[in-house]
Amino acid sequence: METEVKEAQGKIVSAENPGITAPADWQPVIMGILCNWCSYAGSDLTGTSRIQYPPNIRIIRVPCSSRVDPWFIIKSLQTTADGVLISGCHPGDCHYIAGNYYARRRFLVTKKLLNFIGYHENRVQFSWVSAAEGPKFAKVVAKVTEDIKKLGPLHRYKKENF
Amino acid sequence: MNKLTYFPGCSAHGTSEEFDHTLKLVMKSLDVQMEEIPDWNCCGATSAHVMTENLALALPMRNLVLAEKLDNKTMGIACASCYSRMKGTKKHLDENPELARKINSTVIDEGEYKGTIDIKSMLQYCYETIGLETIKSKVTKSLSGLKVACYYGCLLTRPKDVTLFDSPEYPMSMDLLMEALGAKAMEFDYKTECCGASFSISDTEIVESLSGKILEVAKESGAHLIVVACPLCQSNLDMRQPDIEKHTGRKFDLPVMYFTQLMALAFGYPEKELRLPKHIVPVEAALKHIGEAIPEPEKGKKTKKAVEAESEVE
Amino acid sequence: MARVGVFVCFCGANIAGFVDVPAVVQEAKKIKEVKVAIEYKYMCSDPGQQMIRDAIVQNRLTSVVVAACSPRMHEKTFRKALSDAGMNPYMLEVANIREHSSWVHQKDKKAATEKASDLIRMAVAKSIANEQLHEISVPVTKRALVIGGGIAGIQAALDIADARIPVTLVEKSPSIGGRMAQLDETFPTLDCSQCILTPKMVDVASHPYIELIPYSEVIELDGYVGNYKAKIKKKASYVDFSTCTGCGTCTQKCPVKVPNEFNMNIDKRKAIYTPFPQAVPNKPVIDAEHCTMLLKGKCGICAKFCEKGSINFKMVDEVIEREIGAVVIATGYDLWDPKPYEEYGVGRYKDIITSLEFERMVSASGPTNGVPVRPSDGKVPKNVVFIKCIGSRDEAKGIEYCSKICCMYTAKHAILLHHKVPDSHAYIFYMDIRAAGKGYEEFVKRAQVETAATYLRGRVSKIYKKGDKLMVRGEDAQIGQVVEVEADLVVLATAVIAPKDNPALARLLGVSYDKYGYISEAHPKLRPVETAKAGIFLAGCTQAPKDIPDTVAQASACAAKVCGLFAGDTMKKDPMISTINNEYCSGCQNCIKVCPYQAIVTEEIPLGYGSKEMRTVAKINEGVCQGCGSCVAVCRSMAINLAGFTDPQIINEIVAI
Amino acid sequence: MEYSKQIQEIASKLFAENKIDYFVGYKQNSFDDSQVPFLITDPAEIPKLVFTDQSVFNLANYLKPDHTKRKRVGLVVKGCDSRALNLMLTESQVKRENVYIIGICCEGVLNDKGEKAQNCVECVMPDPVVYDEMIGTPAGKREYKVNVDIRELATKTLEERADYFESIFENCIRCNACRHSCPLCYCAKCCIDQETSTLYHGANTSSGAMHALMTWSLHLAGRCVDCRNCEKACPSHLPLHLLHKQNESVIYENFQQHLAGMEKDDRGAFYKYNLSDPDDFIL
Amino acid sequence: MSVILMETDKAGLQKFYEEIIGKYETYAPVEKFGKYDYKKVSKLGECDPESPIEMTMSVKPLFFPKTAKVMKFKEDSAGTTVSETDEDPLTGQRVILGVKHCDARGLQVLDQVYKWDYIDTDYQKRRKNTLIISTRCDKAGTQCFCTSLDYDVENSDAHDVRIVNGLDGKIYIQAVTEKGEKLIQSSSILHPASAGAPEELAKHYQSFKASFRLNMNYSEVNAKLQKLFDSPEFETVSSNCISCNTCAFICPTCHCFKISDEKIRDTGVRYKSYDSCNNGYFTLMAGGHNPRPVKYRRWRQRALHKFVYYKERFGMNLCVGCGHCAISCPVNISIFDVVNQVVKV
Repeated sequence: METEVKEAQGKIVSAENPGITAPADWQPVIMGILCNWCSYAGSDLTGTSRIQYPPNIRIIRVPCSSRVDPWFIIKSLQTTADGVLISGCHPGDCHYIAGNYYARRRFLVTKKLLNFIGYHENRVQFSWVSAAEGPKFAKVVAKVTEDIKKLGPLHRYKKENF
Repeated sequence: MNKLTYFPGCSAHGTSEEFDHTLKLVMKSLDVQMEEIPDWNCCGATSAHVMTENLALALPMRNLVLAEKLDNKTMGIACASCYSRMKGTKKHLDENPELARKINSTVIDEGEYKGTIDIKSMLQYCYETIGLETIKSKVTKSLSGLKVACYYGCLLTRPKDVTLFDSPEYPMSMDLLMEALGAKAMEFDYKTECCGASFSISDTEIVESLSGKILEVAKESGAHLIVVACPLCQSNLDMRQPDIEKHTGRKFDLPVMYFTQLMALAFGYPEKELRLPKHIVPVEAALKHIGEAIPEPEKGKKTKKAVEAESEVE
Repeated sequence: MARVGVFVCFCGANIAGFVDVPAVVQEAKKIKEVKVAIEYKYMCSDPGQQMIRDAIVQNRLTSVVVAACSPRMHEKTFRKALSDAGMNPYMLEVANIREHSSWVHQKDKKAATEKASDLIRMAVAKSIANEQLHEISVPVTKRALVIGGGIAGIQAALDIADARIPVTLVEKSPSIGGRMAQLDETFPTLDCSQCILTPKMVDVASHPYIELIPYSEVIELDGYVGNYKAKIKKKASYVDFSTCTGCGTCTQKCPVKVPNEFNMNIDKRKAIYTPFPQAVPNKPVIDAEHCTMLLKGKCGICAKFCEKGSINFKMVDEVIEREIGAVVIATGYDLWDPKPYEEYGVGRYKDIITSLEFERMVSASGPTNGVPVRPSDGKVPKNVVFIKCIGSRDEAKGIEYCSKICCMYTAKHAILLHHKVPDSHAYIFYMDIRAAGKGYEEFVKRAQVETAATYLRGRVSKIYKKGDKLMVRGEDAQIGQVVEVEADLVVLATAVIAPKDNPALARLLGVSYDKYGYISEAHPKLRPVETAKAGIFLAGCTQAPKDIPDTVAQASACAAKVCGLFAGDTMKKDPMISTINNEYCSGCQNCIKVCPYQAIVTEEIPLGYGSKEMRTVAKINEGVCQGCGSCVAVCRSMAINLAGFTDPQIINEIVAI
Repeated sequence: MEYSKQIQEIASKLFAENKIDYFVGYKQNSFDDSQVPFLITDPAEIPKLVFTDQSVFNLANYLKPDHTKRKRVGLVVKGCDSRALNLMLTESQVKRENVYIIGICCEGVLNDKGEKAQNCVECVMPDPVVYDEMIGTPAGKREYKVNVDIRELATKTLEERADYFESIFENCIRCNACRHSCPLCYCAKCCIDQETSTLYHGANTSSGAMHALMTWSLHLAGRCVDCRNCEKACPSHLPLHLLHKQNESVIYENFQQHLAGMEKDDRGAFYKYNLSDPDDFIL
Repeated sequence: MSVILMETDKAGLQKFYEEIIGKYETYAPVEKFGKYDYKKVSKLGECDPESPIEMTMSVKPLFFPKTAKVMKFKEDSAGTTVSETDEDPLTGQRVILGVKHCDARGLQVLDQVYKWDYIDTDYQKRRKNTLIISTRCDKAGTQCFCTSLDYDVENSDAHDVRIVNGLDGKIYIQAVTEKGEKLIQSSSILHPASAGAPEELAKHYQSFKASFRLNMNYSEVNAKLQKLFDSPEFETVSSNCISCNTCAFICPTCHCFKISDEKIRDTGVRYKSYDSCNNGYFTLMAGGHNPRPVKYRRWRQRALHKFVYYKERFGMNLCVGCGHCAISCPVNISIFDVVNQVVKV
């Protein structure tokens, strides 16, 4: 299903839809929604330990991954973002006892549904990052950014660039 | 007419021939038809699983496949060791269907393993499937007066989650069976201790110390003889007894009999059917006790009822 | 019309070194709502905060965005600055351009700068949707409920009461005292348990701020921190405590004898009884399961002999209610039943007993007047074998964990045995000796040296009978050999386990418990005396096995927590919690199902404006809500919103990039 | 499947005993053999009640307050309808004592081409799961099969799927008939019409439709009972069941084979969790 | 009104269509998801001008699209600046094939409201530059009742050209306006109709008229309805309505719309999209008051607006009797039945 990215005359060709190309220096925007207690703290740790990662992610803070309504994801994909990363506490570590278990269910269904209607599965990704996993956060962001660069700019259902 | 797939195990055709024989007699009078698995092979015993795991699984597996072919619900196994191997293997295979398929396809041509058959030791079969009531009803010659120490060995009830039969540490099934035959089962703490098993050949000293201990405690319990359900135990306790006596300087003369022999006796088969000559420690003396009256336990320890009574008005 | 102020911090070179701050400020100025954008070296410094305060006043700002370090760092600082300037502190948004930009994109200044101004644009957009929030203050009922009258409960109750806070102490047995009352002497000092406990028990009874409700159980608890309502069932004692003098005649006359659970059923008590002589309250109760009067309607001797006529066979259970602000759980522990150790002949041999039975025997006030004897024949034992870790550290038969106290009390038992039966000898089979604690290691040494107890490292594989002796067969791992000890008495140090009704209690209190049935603490290290439910604390072995010093310490810690909770007339609470717009609420009540704190209830509201018909909608309990937002995401009709993280705020952030 | 007589009897009984204020059933259309929902308050109308394999519409829809004003209702339900009703009960939209349920053991209804409707062919539970009175003989639970269209779409490439769905969203006119015809869309005010979303999704553009339909299907994920009211109502004849069946299949295989509204008080899949839910898709 | 009558045969008609599609930007009924919609076509094969009545959605969207940009706006330090949208309402001339008489009439009715107080320039432009070729149905659909309303279907001037399949197998093409005249005269395929043509048309109309299931006395209904605002009957007729809005959205004459903004970062667009009076909170006011909270009131509004109010104001009945609503309605409520039941009681 997924075709590898072709570097055709200095252009990025979308793996999702070969019809779409972008300049080689194109930079995706990634919406990062992090839970306050684990992942946001983890991302802070990444900062304090000066671990470098690609600058494409824009981070939104929410109290818990269970606060994330699927339509935040749809919304992001329709407007400003080329990809979404949502991160919360590891199972069992939820600051609010079980929030991330409910979130996990919603995420799985949402991811599959988006993929079903034609979004590449890498457009929306999830991770568990604890407050201690600064390095992991950097790795995750790097991976997601890499994946989305391959996919090229998101074109479908985008609100037109006014 | 119950039908039962029967796996005798190698010793049944050799050292424990008396077990096999009396078992068949007993089952006949209990109206159970035993079908011996055609072309059965060695269960792998103690040697296979120290060599390679897959072989240790493949050998019993072939037997299981053959057993499933004779469509009986249950397979009865005489030898405790075979029983343990078979049941252990079945559990392992059922938990790892992938592995099962692999072994099945590679080395076993007799057919496909389904894991449908239910495995029981002969003791278990008598106790659970046939039931003590039925057995009682068949008794023509009560063994009253005979004091026995029931020795289960290490494999009949262990490991618990494999055998799923009786208590792993202090089983009572054989004791109850003996009581059903009229004999008196003595309180015997070493009923599940190790007898030394297959060191019987390789390192007799171990066997002597371990089996020695068992004999000692059995003697302590006041039993006339030891009842077993495992050929290897029998041979260790019986065959090694003279050496043990030599080394410890203690005299035990405790005959070691299979529970089926005593059942046969109780069911009224003549003594010659018991194949007594095969025993190293002579049995006849012990059997003389049959019919003796047993004096009540000296200071009768309070029964449960008595204790309750106390809490009532004095 | 929103008027936003943006304040960008250099954080020395931390931000300015990798982000082009002036450019960021210029970008910020372009945003419609931004009325002022300022940069400064250290925004968190006093002059920095002063700048913010001045700007707020001069530009009549409606919200403020500070672009600096992580909000987890200085959010509170800047909120303070806002409120000092007379602005609602929750109109602040922090753009995290240090941890999320300058520090992580040090090689690419351009990208870092772009990202920084994006983050600021997001923060501005969010701040526009911010609403003014006010700290919630919840009134508190200043009364504590202590469940369990063991040493933990007693200590907690006393400490709280000494702070002049009323306490209701609920004990399910007829007397307080708990397990400690059963003990003889206590390690490592060997001071008599009774001597140190009973004075405390008396204090409880006489304390003006403590209401002691013995022979009763908590059956219901609703409400939330500071405002709980507890239902307590007083079991019928058939004795009117108000008139009973505790003379004890009834007990003497009562003809019915029952195994005495206080003495581990070694001896007998009567059907009307006080558990032990020093019981508090020292009033008898009738054991309805054995009293022939209550069972068969015959007898009634006690009533005949009672001058006060305090005995009332008609008495029934009554339920009383108390309004309380906090709860301390101190239900203590139970002992594991060693039955699975069949190879030891447990249950078959009378001379195999548990430590607590031994404890009662050696207790001066015990059934055998302080002399250990063999249950089988009443002889005094010479060789006593103690076996540790019975059920503890044993996945196969018992539980995985270490019961913590067995090493110490077994050492104690060795010493006590030596005191009571000088010519006796103690053999102790152990896996490890865990004697971490003040004076503990020394105490064990004392057992080994003074009393010459034989410590054998290894498990016991078998106990069998030889004559009237018990042959204990085990391994001495140090010499790598099988040893056999001929014992008169075998004492099993059985595992400490959670009381069997802990889970039920936990459920009715709404707190969580672990797989063993112990009540779970909120955080194993940082919140060890709190449960996840605000206002409910835990002390002693109800959390995990503990010795007396630890238990008492934790009990006092609970007391401190409770006092802290009750310090003011109201509790302050973060206002970032869920709010419900019941015009949109369709009452599907799924929010209630996902709320981890039972913070959502239902209420009836008119169907329409002025309508008589009612409909059911959800209602947030401000006192309980912790603001996780689970309910917000499951609310299909968007009737619920989370103050500080509302849908408009987050959507604004998303579209602002 | 022809139960008109029984239903008429029950209806008249209920009115006679004054058990209900409304009776909701089906009536024959004057111009062809199709049927329409039929709300009665007057027993005189009872003879018009019919029930055949043309009784397609899910009547649970009429338990929304707008129609029967929270009065006592007698209601005819098929298997799928009863599951929807079950959820409405669980989500306390209907008081059990206010509704008298006539459960039909459904043998499947016809689509407008006159053949057995797809959802009836794939139906897992033709019998009513909640009822006061049952008509017909229960056929029992059937094995769950993933919808044929889903299976077929899964074989298509990502791009083909994307194009297909884009054409769906383009042809959506956002009349919201799907929503209004769904018995489980009972919200006082739908989130799609609330400021928070209209501010960004008010327009009938394809992206607006995509947002609306996706949000809708996610709100019905683990709740949709596949009665296909939405599809029948859609004036653009869009294959709306695709979104729901997709979610249903994912939920079924990942969350302990959950199917909406099967048991009493069984909440939707998103309102409970299991420690062993799949975790592998998370980094 | 000029009337030029031409005739041809089946093949000729096909050629005629192809000719038009070749010459002009052409729209015609195209099938999608088993339902017809007017779409741009580049060759005859793609479309079906003879599309059956039951399946068609009205021609309205081509003039009043389901959503349209109203304006653009930008917000920055300078404040909010508004600008025209870049989209052109219509590029050049266009022709629509296979329009039904009722649909065409619908446009005539719509014109009134669009040239009333505010002149919708986009709409006007689209109307001016569109030439409508309508096809007279041979027989009525189950829900049709165009013939029993306040306009003369046979001599309607709502279209520029109309096509009638004569019973004699000939196909008559009639220009009704100058625009139409030019078009058919420029065509090489058609040739003037024979003398008997008018009678053929009349005959065809008779058979067409005879095929109607639904007939009513319009003037009587209209007169009665005016006094029936408080009729309880509205409650019964609307009892099984599920307020799904379908009827309004697909109606050739419904013209309610809502306004919505969509904004990203600092720029945004204002949209105008369909809305419907069946919608529960269509009339919900800021204060929370809702004059039409229950569906029967909404239905009353719909019925009276269609059959009374609009007539009063613009002299035309807002309902053109196309029956689309009844067909698309999930519970088959027909406005015909509604008004007739109400007046009956």
